[in-house]
Amino acid sequence: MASPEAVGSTDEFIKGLWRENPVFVQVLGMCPVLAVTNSGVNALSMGLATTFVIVLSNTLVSTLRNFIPKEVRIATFILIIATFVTVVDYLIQAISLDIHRALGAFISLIVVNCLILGRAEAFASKNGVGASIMDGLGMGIGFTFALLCLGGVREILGSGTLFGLALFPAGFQPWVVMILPSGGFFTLGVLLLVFNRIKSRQDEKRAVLQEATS
Amino acid sequence: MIVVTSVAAIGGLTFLLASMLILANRKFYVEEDPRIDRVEEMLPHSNCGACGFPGCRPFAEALVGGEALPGKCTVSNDEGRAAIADFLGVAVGQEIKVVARLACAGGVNVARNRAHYGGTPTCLAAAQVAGGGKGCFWGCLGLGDCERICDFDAITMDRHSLPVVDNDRCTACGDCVDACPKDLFSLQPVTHRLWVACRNLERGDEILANCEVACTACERCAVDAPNGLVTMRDNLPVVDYSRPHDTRQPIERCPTGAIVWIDEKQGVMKGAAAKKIIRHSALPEAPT
Amino acid sequence: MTARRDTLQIHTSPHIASGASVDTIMRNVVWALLPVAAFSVYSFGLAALFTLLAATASCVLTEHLMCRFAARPTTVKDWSVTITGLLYGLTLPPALPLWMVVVGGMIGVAMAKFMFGGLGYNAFNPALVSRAFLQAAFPAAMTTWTPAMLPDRFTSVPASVFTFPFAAPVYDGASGATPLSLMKFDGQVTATGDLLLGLTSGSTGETCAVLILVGGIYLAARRMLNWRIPAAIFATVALLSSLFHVIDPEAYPPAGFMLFSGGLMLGAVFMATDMVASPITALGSVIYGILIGVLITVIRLWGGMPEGVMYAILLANAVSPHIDHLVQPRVYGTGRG
Amino acid sequence: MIFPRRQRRSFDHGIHPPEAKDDTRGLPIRQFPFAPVMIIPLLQHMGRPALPLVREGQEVARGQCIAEPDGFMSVAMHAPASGVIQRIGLVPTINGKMVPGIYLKPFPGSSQEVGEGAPCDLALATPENIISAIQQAGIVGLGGAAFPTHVKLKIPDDRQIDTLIINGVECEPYLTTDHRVMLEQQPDIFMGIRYLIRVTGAQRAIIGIEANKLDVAQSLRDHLPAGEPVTVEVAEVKYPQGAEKMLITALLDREVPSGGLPSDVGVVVVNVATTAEIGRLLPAGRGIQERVITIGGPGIRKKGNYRIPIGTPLRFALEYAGMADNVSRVFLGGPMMGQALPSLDIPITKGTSGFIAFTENETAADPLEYPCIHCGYCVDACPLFLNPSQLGLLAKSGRYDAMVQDYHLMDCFECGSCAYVCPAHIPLVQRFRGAKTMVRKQQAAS
Amino acid sequence: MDKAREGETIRVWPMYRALVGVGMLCGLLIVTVFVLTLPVIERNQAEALERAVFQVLPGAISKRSFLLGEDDAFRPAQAGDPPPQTVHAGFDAGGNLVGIAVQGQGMGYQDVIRVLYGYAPGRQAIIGLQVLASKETPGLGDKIEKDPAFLENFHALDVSLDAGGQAIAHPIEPVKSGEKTDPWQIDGITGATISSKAIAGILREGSRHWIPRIYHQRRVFESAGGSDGES
Amino acid sequence: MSDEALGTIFLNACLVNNFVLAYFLGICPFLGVSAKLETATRMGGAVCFVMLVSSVCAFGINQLLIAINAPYLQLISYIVVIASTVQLVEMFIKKMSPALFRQLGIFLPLITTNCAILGLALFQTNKGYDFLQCIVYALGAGIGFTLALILMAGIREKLELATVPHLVQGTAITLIIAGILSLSFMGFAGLGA
Ligand SMILES: Cc1cc2nc3c(=O)[nH]c(=O)nc-3n(C[C@H](O)[C@H](O)[C@H](O)COP(=O)(O)O)c2cc1C
Ligand SMILES: Cc1cc2nc3c(=O)[nH]c(=O)nc-3n(C[C@H](O)[C@H](O)[C@H](O)COP(=O)(O)O)c2cc1C
Ligand SMILES: Cc1cc2nc3c(=O)[nH]c(=O)nc-3n(C[C@H](O)[C@H](O)[C@H](O)COP(=O)(O)O)c2cc1C
Ligand SMILES: Cc1cc2nc3c(=O)[nH]c(=O)nc-3n(C[C@H](O)[C@H](O)[C@H](O)CO)c2cc1C
Ligand code: SF4
Ligand code: SF4
Ligand code: SF4
Ligand code: SF4
Ligand code: FES
Repeated sequence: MASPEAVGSTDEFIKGLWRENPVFVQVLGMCPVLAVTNSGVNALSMGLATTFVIVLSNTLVSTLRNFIPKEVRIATFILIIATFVTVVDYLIQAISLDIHRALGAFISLIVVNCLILGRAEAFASKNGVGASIMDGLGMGIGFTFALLCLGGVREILGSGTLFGLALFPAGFQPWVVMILPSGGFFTLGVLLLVFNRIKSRQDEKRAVLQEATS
Repeated sequence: MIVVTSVAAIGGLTFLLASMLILANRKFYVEEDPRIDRVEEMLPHSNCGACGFPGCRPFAEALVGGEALPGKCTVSNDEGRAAIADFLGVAVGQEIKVVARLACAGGVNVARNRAHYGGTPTCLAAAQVAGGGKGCFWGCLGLGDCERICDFDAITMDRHSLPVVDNDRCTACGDCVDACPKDLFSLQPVTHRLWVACRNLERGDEILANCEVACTACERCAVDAPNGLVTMRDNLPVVDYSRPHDTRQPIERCPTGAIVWIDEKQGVMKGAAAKKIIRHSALPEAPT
Repeated sequence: MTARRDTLQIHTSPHIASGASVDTIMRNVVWALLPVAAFSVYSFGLAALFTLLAATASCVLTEHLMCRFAARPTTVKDWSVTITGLLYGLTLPPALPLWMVVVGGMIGVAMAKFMFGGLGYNAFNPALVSRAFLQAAFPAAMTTWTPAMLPDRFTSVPASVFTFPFAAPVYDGASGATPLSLMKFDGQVTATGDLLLGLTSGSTGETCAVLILVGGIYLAARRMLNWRIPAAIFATVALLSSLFHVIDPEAYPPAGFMLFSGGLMLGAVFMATDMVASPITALGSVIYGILIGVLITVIRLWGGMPEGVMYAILLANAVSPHIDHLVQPRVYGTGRG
Repeated sequence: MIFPRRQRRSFDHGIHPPEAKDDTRGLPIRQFPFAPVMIIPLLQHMGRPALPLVREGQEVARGQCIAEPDGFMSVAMHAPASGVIQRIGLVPTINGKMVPGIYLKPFPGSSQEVGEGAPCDLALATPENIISAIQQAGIVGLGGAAFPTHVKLKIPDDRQIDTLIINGVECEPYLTTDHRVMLEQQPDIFMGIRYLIRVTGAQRAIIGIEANKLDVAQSLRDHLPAGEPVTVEVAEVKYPQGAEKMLITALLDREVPSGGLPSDVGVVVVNVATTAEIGRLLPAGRGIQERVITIGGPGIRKKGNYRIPIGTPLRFALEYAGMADNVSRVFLGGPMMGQALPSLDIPITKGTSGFIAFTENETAADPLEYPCIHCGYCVDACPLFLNPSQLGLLAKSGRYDAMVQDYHLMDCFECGSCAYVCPAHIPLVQRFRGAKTMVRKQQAAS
Repeated sequence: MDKAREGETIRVWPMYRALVGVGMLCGLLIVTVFVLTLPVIERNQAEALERAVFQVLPGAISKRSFLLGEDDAFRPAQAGDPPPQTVHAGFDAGGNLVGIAVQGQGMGYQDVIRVLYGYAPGRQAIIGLQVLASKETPGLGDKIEKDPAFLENFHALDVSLDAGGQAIAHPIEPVKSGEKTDPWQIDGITGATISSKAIAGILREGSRHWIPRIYHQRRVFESAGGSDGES
Repeated sequence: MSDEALGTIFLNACLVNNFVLAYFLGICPFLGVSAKLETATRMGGAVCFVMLVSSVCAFGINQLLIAINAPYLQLISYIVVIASTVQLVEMFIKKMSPALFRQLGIFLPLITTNCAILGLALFQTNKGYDFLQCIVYALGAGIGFTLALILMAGIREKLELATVPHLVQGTAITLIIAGILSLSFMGFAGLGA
């Protein structure tokens, strides 16, 4: 099963961005996606924190993969992930308390982000270190990208700002609902719809191309 | 100091948990063949049931249990089947490809409606209303239930509203067989090239008023067929596929082309005596 | 024998029909709503007129465009979306900026109706989803009320109505407090007579209980509205609030006030009764009505907000598939001795 | 149920379609002439086709038995006219199916006398004698379902019948067949009841009539044979009061169990026309060769009730009765449950109680079908308390299993009440029929 | 992994090795990071607290923390003392006591609201308020954090003690926006009555507990002033 | 440390601050297992159960960590203990009652690594609940989760028969329903005060 080291790594990286985007395609790790995307900064911080954890845990899991028996696989993986999450938690606290406060419990909850354990299980435990890092990076960045889309939309409509910068002249009426939970659900729902539409367009084009060539 | 306590604490905790899990594994382990999961992963997940099992998982169980061979899965491709066979160390057991075939040739250009059906445009619904209004009671209603039910896009309605099966796409799942209210589809090995494309149980030339390609039960095919390959039953020819059937003789003198030869390359071929029909538009509905 | 020129037509039985039709039902609901709408214009003036027009137009237009977009035949002709728009307009504060009215209407029809599959499949009442969305998006604007019967209501329009799109409204003039917020925050109970006649401030269409009841009775008599639902709501609210009023008359208002204040009348008669999102059996609709009644009472008496009709109906909409599932009619020949 | 059951002779739910019976109810039964060619399907009932006893070219006399029953679920056929057997082959029927049948060419100018057979003497006959006499007389339910009457009368040993209900409700709009039969054939009906009581062992017989036939009730009550346990009961005018389950509920307040038969609650229901035929044919040892039907509807000029030979092609019948030019739909039976005719070359069979012709005026363009709006009208209409709304949605998505298991699809008797009231114009009955077809197919396959 | 299991026995050693080994490795990692980041984090937290204290006590530039002991007496706080029992005294450039910052919390519209407010014993008034944490609706309830008109209430909110010196003379009381007449009233926010009432409630309850104690022991704080305040 | 009344805790956890609809916890199973009422109900039961178990575990561990003064081990020890305990329970059920396992068991691994469970453990620690409060909190959160799941499942089953445009079928429409449900749950605001 294990693919040769680093071969096809770029592919591992690319796939997470769009084709197997963890949010839009796999619909994984939804809790942080919805909870912390009420502003662009939060979304970016969360995305980066997650990427950090996923890359490091993928690395460690892949290194130790032949050393861990099946029975305690999950427990060990979680242990590793929890460690890196704790590390990230302290790092963020050291960098900025404000960001830490904004992200709230969701930093700790990166542990249970289905995406990370999913990658550890499905990819890192079967592949070499290089490929696993690339996979983690791709997934992490794809995840961050999705968070940013969501956070951007919600912040622009919900507060009239993007990354804290005012986008509208004074007197803009913010759409409070966008920052509220229901706004998160709606926005993600609509983004998925847009994503589906783009994808079905692409698929159609591909089908037409195939028909033409064959 | 703080380092030692915490490493020790975690060590102790994990030791405890590991012991617990080990104990639990000893005490509570339930045997399940891990190969089932692997095989299931290799199957196409269509859950179509063409293999004769209720879904991919049960089929995987049967495969691992040696009760079935990978060839039964008609949806997967050759590589997929070979991979499973490899994995389990068994033969592929490839079967002859089976496809769905339609026993009707009465498109709207050759077959007439005797009443105008109004209402839900599905075959099933139409069949509830006086059989659907088609002149031939047995004929295809042309409303495309089979096309809609086929998950594999193997059926398209041609311009005469008659379903056409794409042999490459058909997985022989049998959904169309169940869906057709006129029971016109059946699953046939592709090697059955002699084919009776009619179900009309009436006899005589009068029925040509309803459908120009109906079998009139003239019995020429039965007469021409070598050693009893074709016999007449209920005014229809029946091909006995257990005999050698690679001859086109029976179709040659059929006056309407109700018995045909399905060629690998050229598709459906009628006999020389069959009346040529060049009409492309629909026949008008019969006056009352 | 003669051959007739035409082919016989074959159709499924029955070959006759009662003549009832979805568009007839919907059109009658619109008729029943018109007096309510007229009164709202009478009491709140041009502002209410503009609000109603904008609400109806945005809903109808959204539905039409959605159908276009999905390459389906347009469904505005069945009048259902006209009801949605009209009812939605009737639940809004009269001085709400028109751009907010349009946003809400579009969201409600697109998200709560079209994406669920259009008429007949929406799980929630689209008009109320619109309103709930606005309430959450623009809570301040949605709780700013104009007094009823202002003398200049037919000649001038509050500045907030024509707020530039996406800008925050600026309110001139006096703002009124609704009977419910007077009750909740100041402990004042408005006289029932004023409530019945619609002399109070509030959402455009909720103030005149009498006209709402008249419309409801007309529809119920024509079997276009399930009378069990409003009846169950009224009974439940009356019963619960009387009970608490007897226990502590200081803290809890009397039943008359509870019934005729806020959106209860409009909600119970026209919105809870939306057939699409309510249970289908008689017993089911009674249970549904009781549930709404309980939720209204609980939210009004103990919740953070003065009014709970909208939330109560939306929550009951969510429960209604379960009611339908659990309360099936007893099939003939089963389970009776 | 929230409200107590009302004390009245009716069932819950149901609908009130326009009755449309005034045109024909006052017209006495008239005899119909013979068509140039008669078409006699050998399967005019539920069950197996009869076996022909004649050859092509053979001459037969009116009333002669031309086909014998093939087993118990089958009845005999009799020649409707004296004539010659033209052909034996497949003949078209109302539901589009081709079934085995006989083409008979009547002799023009023949006297058309009907000969007597072996009579079934009421005084001596055992129930078994009567049952076999009914089978030999070719009698099937004339109420519409065409179920072989002798099969229905063969009560299982573990069932005790206490009441015989004679179904004279005739709840379908337009039809007045039973109405006329009850006015004109009272002695036959009372004779038939005597046979039926003998067969079933019932203690009493009730003739059930709807309140729109009070004249009939009066006349029947006036002529009730003294000393016999026969009464006449009038039920509310409501569709489908004539369905046997509804009638049993209305008259006796009993419910036939789901999937069960009336005999499970000690009742047998027989249509009045069937009863009258039993009373008319059995004492003479004859078989059915004609029946009374209503020819009506806006597309017919000479509307009326006719005694018509079985096997008369509709084309002939319609032309005789005068058909308007713009007739666009013809259906056999009433407008609620009747089947649309695909062509006029279809014969009248024993189960035909009438045919109605509609012109283009009544049948405007197909009404637009809306999605179900959950109005609940259908739920309030269904006499069996099913949930047609949900059934319709499930059928549309092909979820037949759920329809059967959770929503009692198989109990639906296709009365059409739900589709009649549906404001969304959903062809509910058609969907249910289709679903049942598929379910039966699946059951047969497994 | 792919091979079929050989029998039921589970090898014990690899499991311990994996789980305990990885566990200890992780523990080590965490502790290391913890130890490394601890000083930075503590400094951050202290700064944040200080900023808040200085804000609710305008003019203060240094602070000292005090703990309310079991015996109802304040004494200088040690690291690790439970925060709810801790108050912070703020001093101006001259080392004079500006006031005491106290934490309070209570249920708001959505969730618990936590605030820090400054009490000046000299003026017998609350002189500043900051919301530390709240989940109130943005644009509505969160005006309690930002709305200058609302925060204006807390620049001189009267909490003077009554004659007996054990209770507040006029408990803090919320009124509708624009209806404030007395110095102990809080002008509410239109559209966020619930949130503004919640703040009033927190202050009323908190002041009942803290103010008499602080007022009577004000000497303790005053005497702590001077040059040795923290930063 | 916290003096909230048990009723308030319950109402808040169950309705006002519903874990799924207000806190966004446990969204993956909420989206994934809400298509069928039957499975949703069972999943809800399993979540309630696991929440109770992990609430108790977390309470115990927290006492331990306070004793050895190592708060930085909180996360890691919570998660491994919860994960292993649930795994243990899973094996136990599988062995002892295969029927029950078929009902609940298949969800257990799914739940273990679920935000709602860990979130519960972290929140109860943050709020400083005592043992009884923890239990009530877990119960409220579990029931609230189940409620949201069941409401969603009812609507999704209904939608199976609907003509939902194919672009929004699946997750997109589920999210929109969740949004509307979340809007409706805002009606409960202030109930716990
Ligand atoms: C049918 C209907 C339902 C309503 N439901 C609600 C509701 O659930 N919540 C609400 O705040 N206002 C609702 N409203 C508007 C209120 O009834 C009314 O304007 C209320 O007094 C608002 O008080 P508030 O602004 O103090 O919250 C509804 C109006 C109507 C017509
Ligand atoms: C919906 C429905 C309506 C019916 N209406 C009548 C009717 O009006 N008159 C009648 O005799 N039979 C009617 N039947 C048939 C009766 O249920 C029953 O089969 C019949 O009375 C039995 O008599 P038979 O076997 O002699 O026809 C109806 C059946 C159904 C399902
Ligand atoms: C989405 C939404 C959010 C709300 N948020 C708050 C809030 O954060 N704080 C608050 O006090 N009231 C909040 N409310 C409650 C209403 O605005 C309520 O009507 C208001 O508190 C009444 O104040 P008023 O009498 O000054 O208008 C909210 C209402 C809605 C619909
Ligand atoms: C009695 C009655 C009440 C209705 N109430 C509403 C309503 O409150 N909101 C709404 O959007 N549509 C309402 N409708 C119209 C229609 O049912 C609605 O557009 C559908 O919900 C859209 O699928 C109502 C219809 C009737 C007959
Ligand atoms: S539905 Fe029919 S045509 Fe389509 S794959 Fe199945 S068997 Fe073949
Ligand atoms: S083959 Fe059958 S299902 Fe297909 S169109 Fe013809 S009648 Fe319909
Ligand atoms: S057709 Fe069936 S479902 Fe409809 S009303 Fe009649 S019995 Fe009920
Ligand atoms: S009558 Fe028609 S629209 Fe009304 S609930 Fe029944 S099926 Fe739906
Ligand atoms: S990310 Fe929260 S449950 Fe999956």
